[in-house]
Amino acid sequence: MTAQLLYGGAGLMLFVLGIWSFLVHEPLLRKVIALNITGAGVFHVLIAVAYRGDAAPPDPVPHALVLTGIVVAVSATALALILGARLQDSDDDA
Amino acid sequence: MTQLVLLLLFDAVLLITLLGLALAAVLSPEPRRAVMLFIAFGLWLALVWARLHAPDVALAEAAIGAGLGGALMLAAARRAARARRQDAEAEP
Amino acid sequence: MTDPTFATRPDPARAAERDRDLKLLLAVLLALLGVTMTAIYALALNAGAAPRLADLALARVPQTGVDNPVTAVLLNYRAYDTLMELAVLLAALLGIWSLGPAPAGFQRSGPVLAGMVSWVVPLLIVAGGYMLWVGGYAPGGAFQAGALLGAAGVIVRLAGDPQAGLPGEAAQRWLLVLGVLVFTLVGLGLMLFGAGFLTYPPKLAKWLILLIESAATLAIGVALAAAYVGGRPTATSPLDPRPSAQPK
Amino acid sequence: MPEPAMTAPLVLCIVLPLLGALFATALPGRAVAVGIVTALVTAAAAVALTLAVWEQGTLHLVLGGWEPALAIALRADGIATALVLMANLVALGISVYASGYFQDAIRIRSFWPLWLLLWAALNGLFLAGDLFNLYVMLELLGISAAALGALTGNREAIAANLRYLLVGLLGSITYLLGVAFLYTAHGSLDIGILAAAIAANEQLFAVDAAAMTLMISGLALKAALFPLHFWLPPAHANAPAPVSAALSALVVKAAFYLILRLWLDVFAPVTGMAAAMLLALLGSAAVLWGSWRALRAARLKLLAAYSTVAQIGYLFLFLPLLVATPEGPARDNLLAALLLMAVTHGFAKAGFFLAAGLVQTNAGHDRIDELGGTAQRLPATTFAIALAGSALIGLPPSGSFIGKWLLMQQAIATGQWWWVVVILAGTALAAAYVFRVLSRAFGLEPTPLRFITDPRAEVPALVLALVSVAVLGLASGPLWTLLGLSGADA
Repeated sequence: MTAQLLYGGAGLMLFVLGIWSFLVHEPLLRKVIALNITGAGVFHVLIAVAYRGDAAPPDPVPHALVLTGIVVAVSATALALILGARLQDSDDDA
Repeated sequence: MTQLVLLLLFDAVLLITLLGLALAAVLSPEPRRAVMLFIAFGLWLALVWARLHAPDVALAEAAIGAGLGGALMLAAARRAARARRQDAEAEP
Repeated sequence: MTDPTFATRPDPARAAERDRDLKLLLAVLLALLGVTMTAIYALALNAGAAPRLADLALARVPQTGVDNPVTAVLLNYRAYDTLMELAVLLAALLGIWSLGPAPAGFQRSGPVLAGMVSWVVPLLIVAGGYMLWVGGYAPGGAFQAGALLGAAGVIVRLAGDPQAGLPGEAAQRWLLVLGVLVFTLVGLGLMLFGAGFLTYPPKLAKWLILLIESAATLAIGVALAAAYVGGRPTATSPLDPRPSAQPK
Repeated sequence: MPEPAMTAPLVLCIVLPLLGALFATALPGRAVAVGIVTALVTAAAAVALTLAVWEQGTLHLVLGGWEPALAIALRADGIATALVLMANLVALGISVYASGYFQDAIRIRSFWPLWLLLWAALNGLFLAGDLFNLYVMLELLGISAAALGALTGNREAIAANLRYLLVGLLGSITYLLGVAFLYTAHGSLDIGILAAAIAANEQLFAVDAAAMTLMISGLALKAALFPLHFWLPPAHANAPAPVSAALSALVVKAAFYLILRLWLDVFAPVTGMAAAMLLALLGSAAVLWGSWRALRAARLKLLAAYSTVAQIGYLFLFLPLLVATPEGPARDNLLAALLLMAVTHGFAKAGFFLAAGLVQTNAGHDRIDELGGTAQRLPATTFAIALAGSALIGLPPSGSFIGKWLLMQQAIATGQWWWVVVILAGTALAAAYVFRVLSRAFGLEPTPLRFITDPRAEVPALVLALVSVAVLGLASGPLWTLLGLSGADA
């Protein structure tokens, strides 16, 4: 339980850190990094909930959710960065 | 008892490093450095998840989150650096 | 996203100061939020919901056709999620393609890097195949295997091939949809035979899951490599109305 | 376990557009044909679903043959079915329109697969019975919507949709944290199981309230609830016309539907007057601000986008009334009125945007002050704008007239008269912005040659607008039956 709380709490810290950075930093790359850290925080909470000590096997359901979430996050990251690149191209043309 | 305390200490070091890497990544204004720190954060996160008996997710995070996500971001950082250089040349 | 009025504000020093104060205020508020949420999370942990779905999920693993519990959740209990997640990856890539052709690749690499690529890439592909197979009973599976394939593509592109070793556009399109297509057709086939959408008969489960995973691995690998390429395969670029998207 | 044949439409509504998207991707040369065929069969599946729910009531299907806790469920109740039917008919209209709208090969190849993926995500979202599955659907919806919105390729569209994508991601991550809290406290992701667990564990009020706050704030961002609406007008106004129609009529509504679903089904024991008042207050601000900005908008599509902000606002006004009204015919009527307004807006806004797209293509721009003579050049399109506009105002006999009427009636009955002021002010502003467009369009010009000039483009807009006014207003009774409600027919 202590480990679950400790690790989950760290996940929540990552969540708020990511949100803060998303809100205050303007450049796209920094926003994308911030969103990824926000997401990692939520995933971290789920992994912590799944952990059941070193003796019992962990809960596989949150693990699967996080795996899904990681792929979704990288998909969104890719699209956001390419949108940013096109924006930069059109600025260069202007 | 001592073992428990040692383990807790180990957990604390893992997590403080993790939070430190995340903080450094979001605070770094230089794109390439920020991405490098983010990749380090992702790899460290994978390590922490391995510690929590989540090897499947740890592998995926290292390969997809830190690896491919990082590669995509590095490409973006390169573009940002190029744009900055061009701006600097445009304004002598 | 930048407010143009910022630049013309009369006193930039005061504006910057107020900006800093705002950031600080936001940080304090979010820190409070973090502490509150941690307290609530502690409450949730102690709510007595444990072991949650863990025991049930682990108990049913022998009937799923795989031995790795995470693979059992991903490809059996919650296969529908995984199907839709593959669709998310496809949507992101189609979005990237809709934005224009791929920018030019890097310069062709020197002999040392080229030599390294020639053995790293096959190694990654073999490792991907191994990862896919091992996922049935040990850590690994379609996503990790697909990521290794994608990484092979990234390395090939870094070594100078602008298309990251991917085949032509037509083949790429089929490979991209392969994962979702096989997944959906298996699901619909089962429905047609009365088992229900994505409800595997226990005897066939192992092989159906392996079939879906193999297709998904290829699709994920191609999608990730193509996302790194960053645009439509350049064979179609003469048709593109915006040649300006090419970097100068 | 119900017969597979009976629950088949539930699966088909999601799988058919998904398959269509795959074939449109793999066979880019035939994208239009694949798209149109898919649109027809998907709409047919939605009609089949409606008939099945009409006859048997709520459909429920657990995928995979496992215990419901372990598996993902699909479910279609009256609310979901009404929205699925609306969304699929509107999407069919948009598809017909889009088959003639896009001209160059690249756009056609890009549009159809993404559009069908968006359609699959919409149906998947309306029919999902699992909170994590909803997260995946939200992401599919958000990513395909942002990609479609950027399809015009100009700088404004890319910038606006990049912002839309990022804001949407922030919203869905926040939603996901709420889901994680619920899983921690109750050990389930299934909506039905969670609803029972929340009702049975009153001591966990703090956890449930926190989860609700996180999830609803995340979704409010996606539903563009004031003041989180800032991303909507540029994203919707700069997208290609069929995409604008889909975004404004359907995608935003999906986020609102999810809020309603959580509010009514999952968090019913947790919701209270305070939360409802807050949301309704933001809704009122959205009604007034959105309508005001629509009135001041220089461009037709921007006007329509701001009008969406206002129309979503109305839907939030229902929440405090739902809290204040006890179970019974009055509450049933209120719920049906809410659905009627959402559905009417779906048809009307889609028709409005499609017509606006035609005006833009025809005139080469959509600046409202320079639209003189549109009524002569495009009489059918102008008529569609007038019809859709009257539904946006809430003139009789449109569906939103009945919706607003019941809303005001119940506001007075529960003593919350102040919402009536908001509704009347919003209605007056809506009348002003719609007539502003029409007065320009009916500028002096020679007499029209033909009522319809381009049937494939003009008919969908006209039909959608007509449905919002005539069908939904004059024949709204079946909605009550579909919802399984006892309320007196309005």
